[in-house]
Amino acid sequence: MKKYEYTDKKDTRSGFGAGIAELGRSNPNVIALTADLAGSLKLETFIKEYPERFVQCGIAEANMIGVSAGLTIGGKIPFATTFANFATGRVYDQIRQSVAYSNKNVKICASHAGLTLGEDGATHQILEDLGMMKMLPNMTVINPCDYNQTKAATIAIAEHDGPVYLRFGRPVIPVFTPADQQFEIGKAWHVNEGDAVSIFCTGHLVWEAIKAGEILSEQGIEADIVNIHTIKPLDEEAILASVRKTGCAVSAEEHMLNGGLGDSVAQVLARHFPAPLEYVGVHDTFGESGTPDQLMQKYGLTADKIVEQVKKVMARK
Amino acid sequence: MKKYEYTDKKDTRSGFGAGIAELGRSNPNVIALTADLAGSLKLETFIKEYPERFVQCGIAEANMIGVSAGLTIGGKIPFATTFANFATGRVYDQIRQSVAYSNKNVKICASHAGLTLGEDGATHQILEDLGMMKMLPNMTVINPCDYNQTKAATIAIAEHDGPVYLRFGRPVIPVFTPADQQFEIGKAWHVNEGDAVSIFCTGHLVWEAIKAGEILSEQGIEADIVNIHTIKPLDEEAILASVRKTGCAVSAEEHMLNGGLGDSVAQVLARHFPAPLEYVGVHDTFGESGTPDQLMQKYGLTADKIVEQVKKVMARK
Amino acid sequence: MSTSGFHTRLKTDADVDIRATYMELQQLEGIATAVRRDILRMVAAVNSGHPGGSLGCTDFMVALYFDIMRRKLDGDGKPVFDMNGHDEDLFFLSNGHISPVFYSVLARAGYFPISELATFRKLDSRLQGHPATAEHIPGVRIASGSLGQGLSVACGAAYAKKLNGDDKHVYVLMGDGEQQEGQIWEAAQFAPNKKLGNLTAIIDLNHAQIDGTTQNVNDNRDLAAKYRAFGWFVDEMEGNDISDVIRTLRKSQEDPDVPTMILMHTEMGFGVEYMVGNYKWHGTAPNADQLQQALNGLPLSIGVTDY
Amino acid sequence: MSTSGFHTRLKTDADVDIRATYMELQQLEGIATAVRRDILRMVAAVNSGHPGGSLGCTDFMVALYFDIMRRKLDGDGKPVFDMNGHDEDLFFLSNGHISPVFYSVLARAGYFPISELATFRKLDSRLQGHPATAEHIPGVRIASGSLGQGLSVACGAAYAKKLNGDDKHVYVLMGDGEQQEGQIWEAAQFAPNKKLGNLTAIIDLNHAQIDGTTQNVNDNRDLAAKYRAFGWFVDEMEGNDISDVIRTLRKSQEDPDVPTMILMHTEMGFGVEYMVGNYKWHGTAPNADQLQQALNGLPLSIGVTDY
Ligand SMILES: Cc1ncc(C[n+]2csc(CCOP(=O)(O)OP(=O)(O)O)c2C)c(N)n1
Ligand SMILES: Cc1ncc(C[n+]2csc(CCOP(=O)(O)OP(=O)(O)O)c2C)c(N)n1
Ligand SMILES: [Mg+2]
Ligand SMILES: [Mg+2]
Repeated sequence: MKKYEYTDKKDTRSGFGAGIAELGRSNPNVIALTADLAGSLKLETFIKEYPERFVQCGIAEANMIGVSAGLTIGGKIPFATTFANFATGRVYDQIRQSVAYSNKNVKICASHAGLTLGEDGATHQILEDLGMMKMLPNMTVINPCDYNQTKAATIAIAEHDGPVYLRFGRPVIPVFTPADQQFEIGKAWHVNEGDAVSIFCTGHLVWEAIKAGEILSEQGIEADIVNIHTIKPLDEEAILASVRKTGCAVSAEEHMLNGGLGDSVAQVLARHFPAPLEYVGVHDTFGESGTPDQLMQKYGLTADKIVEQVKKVMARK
Repeated sequence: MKKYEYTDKKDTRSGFGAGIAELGRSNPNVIALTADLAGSLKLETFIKEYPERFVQCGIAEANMIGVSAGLTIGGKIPFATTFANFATGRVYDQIRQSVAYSNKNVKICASHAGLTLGEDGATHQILEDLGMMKMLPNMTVINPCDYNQTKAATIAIAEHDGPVYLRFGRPVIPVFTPADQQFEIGKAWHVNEGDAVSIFCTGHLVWEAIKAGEILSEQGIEADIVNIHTIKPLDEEAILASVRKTGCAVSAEEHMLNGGLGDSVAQVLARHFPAPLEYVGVHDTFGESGTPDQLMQKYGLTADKIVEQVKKVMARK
Repeated sequence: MSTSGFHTRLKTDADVDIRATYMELQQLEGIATAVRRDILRMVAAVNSGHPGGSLGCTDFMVALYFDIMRRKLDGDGKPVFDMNGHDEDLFFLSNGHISPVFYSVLARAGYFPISELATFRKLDSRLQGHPATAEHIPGVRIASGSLGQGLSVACGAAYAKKLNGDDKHVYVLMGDGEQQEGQIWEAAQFAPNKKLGNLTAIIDLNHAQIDGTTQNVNDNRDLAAKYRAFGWFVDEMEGNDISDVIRTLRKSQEDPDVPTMILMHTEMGFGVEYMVGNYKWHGTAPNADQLQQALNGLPLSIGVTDY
Repeated sequence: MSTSGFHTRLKTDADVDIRATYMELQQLEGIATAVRRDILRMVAAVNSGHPGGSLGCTDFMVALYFDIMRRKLDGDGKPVFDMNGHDEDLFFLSNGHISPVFYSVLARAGYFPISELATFRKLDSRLQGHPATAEHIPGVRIASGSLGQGLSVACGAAYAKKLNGDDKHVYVLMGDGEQQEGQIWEAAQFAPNKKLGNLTAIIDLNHAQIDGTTQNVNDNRDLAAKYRAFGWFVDEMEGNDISDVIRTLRKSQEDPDVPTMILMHTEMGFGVEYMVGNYKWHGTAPNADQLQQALNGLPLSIGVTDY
């Protein structure tokens, strides 16, 4: 197993904040919008440096999406930010018509995705956002795995012409990808070479997958670990190449099983190379209050659970 | 191939209208709500007979969902009706919190689903509603195939305690299921016994699957045709039993590939019995204006397309 | 960015003498009649679409595109369309179901061939049932059809103009039933708070929606009082009187930082006797006989032809 | 359906002499202090949650549950909870983030053990970060947390009461920042149109939301004028004065077919000197020192204990 280390722990949303601050400096068309969550979205630096390019929309997410669509018509690149639930489920139809179908250059940037927002509980813990956004034609869907990848993705999507959904989170987690990385939309990152099993992981679960890979490696099982940071367009080639080699796979994500990365992988396999797949994700249940760690444990979003599923799926080869 | 005939052609939404009219008579707690689409939802009879149990909400779908949730607290069984897009994407967060998470006895009844609403075009042609609704814990998701099945489903969901999404459509299509059927939520209907290939079909595609089955049967290919009218809870046993017998499957639905019935089948297969699967559905594109028939042709939602996919998937066995 | 070839427009605080456009008024009315004929023939041809609101908004749309808006034109007076619309007035149709009048006016203003109106709502057409950008039809900048979204989009476009130092104006048309959508009121709060004085919104106050009169379905009550409470400058006009539309739209708002909401009194189906004021014509196409009867009542002016 | 054991409530058109409850007022204030202590200790214990709005709404919530609402009680005066709430007054919390005050008041009104407050926001608790029915906590009838939905739910419950011939009342509390959500204005249109005179909505007018003052973030302007234009009877009260809350809520509305909207003037963080009026305390928990300082300023009355 390739060695991954971290010196620092940071929240991915701060990677977004750093990225958009940099974009503020480099791209005068970038506009940041929020719906009464500027602090939670780490927009402070951007706002301080470019107050005239910050649009505070108040608690009115639907309007924020429409305003964003309208801003593109004046050549702007709006980054519409709020919590992931209010950035997707609250405004799906608005995104669908005014952004995706109209193919507007809006970047929907969503923090506090998944269980790991913690104590606020289920009303805020959206586990369906990736599923929703990946159903939209024209939409690019990205779920980065640490601070550096999030920052790089933030900068990359400003260059991409078209609607993007970028999802990140609240807890501090290890920073293990390079600070100077280029982010290539749609190109999976090969975390580790192996031939025993494929592990397709995204977001906060990538670090768990790495830890799982280490545990497995010690047991003589070398996992092929692939970080699917771009849920859509999906790097089908990377998925197929890996499973053709390993013959079985585990998906790992902080998302509902239905509609998540696992289902995207299942579709590719069913259509091209049927193989056993086990899921790590949330099984058709709402979340609840608790600390991020407690919730990841309780809902089985851990390295140990990935290891367990690897054993299970390898037995099915 | 078992013989199916039809004498009549009707729209499934009229099956809903007939069902809710019957419920009006049999269940005094049933309330019908709409958002300025009483006629399109075929509520005329209900309204005429029980005007005091009809709540016209105007063009305010989010409020309609909240009002419905509130009505359950007074012991009512609200049937909230509108077009499928405005019944799901427009109000996802409201359904999520006030209905699904709160586990309220609300029936969300949605017409004009899919491409077959025809000329209105993509803004109205939701192909993501099943995907959205099946991600919600506590939600039952049903997509009946003809007038009679829709009517029976409408009556059945009033007896089920909990949130339901019932999806139907606008075009007139063959009526081929019995008028006196009982509708059992979650229990797939075995349309035809066969061992060459499984065809899992839902909604408007069931009749197409039957026609495909006839074409195939003439060529000596006997398809196992299973109508998955209940997308959630999914009849996993029926799916597995069929594919264990046939070794390959085709899914057929008026829905986006991502998030639809096909993905539900792919998940079951990947987790329990990997096998080749081909999809009939819409491939990551919005719809457009046209007649229902033209659109079904153009987007490949036809018996011929099912036959083509059967050939393809059988070659992969 | 070329700034040549604008359709000029008088903009003044003083009351405008409408007689100055008297001759033009007749021409505008001729165009309006042609547009009404287009609408009727378009929806009849596919037995689908929304004639009622389209006919009611015809005079407004003609006045807007042929008199009010400062649009980019090439040397031959043909409109030049680019998505950004820098340095020209913009229009958004929020109540997308009245696409027939939008398409007809765009075609007659030269954005695309008038003959293309014959493809309305047909397979592979650029003229989708509800306006869409996916088919790259010139003149359309956003999809609409799902109600309640257009005012927000117009706010965004107006905001961008202010950021860009672009002094042109943004117009948006909405339905009165559409006022029941919550998103409208989010935008209603946004526009005055962001001082979008370069935004004029118009409500098609025809008192009709799908299931009946607006009063019966979900009474809008006093929309003027509502918008005033939200911080708008509120005006009214007779939407089926071209000269009143022009007079009203030419007036500048009183405060350059305050957006304007105009309650436009119209009749659903205006111009077709058997349709006037009847909500049943919201989304029903006339049959062949009804079409003929309607066209008979709408004779073309000399020099104006059907598509 | 048992109708025994209602907490009685005076309801009259005449101005109510508040002195009649003078002794009770002291008791209510004692409870309010205990509730404030609960709130502070609950959020401090998990270093998360929303003290500011909770403290500001404490007096209102105490008045509502201990004086105003006709709630179902058993022979021992203990509340009986069933989801339907037939024949009793109902309360909905739309701004679910102020769950601490809701939970504390429910516990102190006897819906569940006061000791359970110690589980707030912890794993496996019935006291979720935002109110939820999934854990079957008595007193909670709907989940909230995603803003803007509670007024609609309250409308539905009030509508059901009318259908059921149930003459009891429905109350709902909302935030002032929450007024920016479009769904609120959909419900604002619905309630008067459906003549929901059995509905009283209260806005926590503390002029604060997450990113700053409501005026700076997205000015609500004149909410009274807005709701009047939407058809409501609008009243005001001092939310941090229990007697004014009781006096205002006891007044019947003028027209039995018209819903009532009460603008409740409060201060965010009321009762804790260093928090008062500061939006920064919307969702920040006090640290140990701050907690102690706050508790020192809120001495318990004799006979009232902490959880
Ligand atoms: C969000 C949404 N809900 C419902 C509809 C269905 N619908 C189309 S037009 C219409 C009535 C609109 O009324 P109004 O705005 O007054 O337009 P008019 O009938 O006067 O043309 C409705 C309910 C829709 N298009 N979008
Ligand atoms: C739909 C939605 N958008 C955003 C949020 C995040 N949020 C929680 S509380 C809050 C501010 C609420 O302001 P207000 O209603 O004035 O409550 P107060 O701060 O006064 O307690 C926001 C934006 C949310 N919970 N729901
Ligand atoms: Mg109207
Ligand atoms: Mg507030």
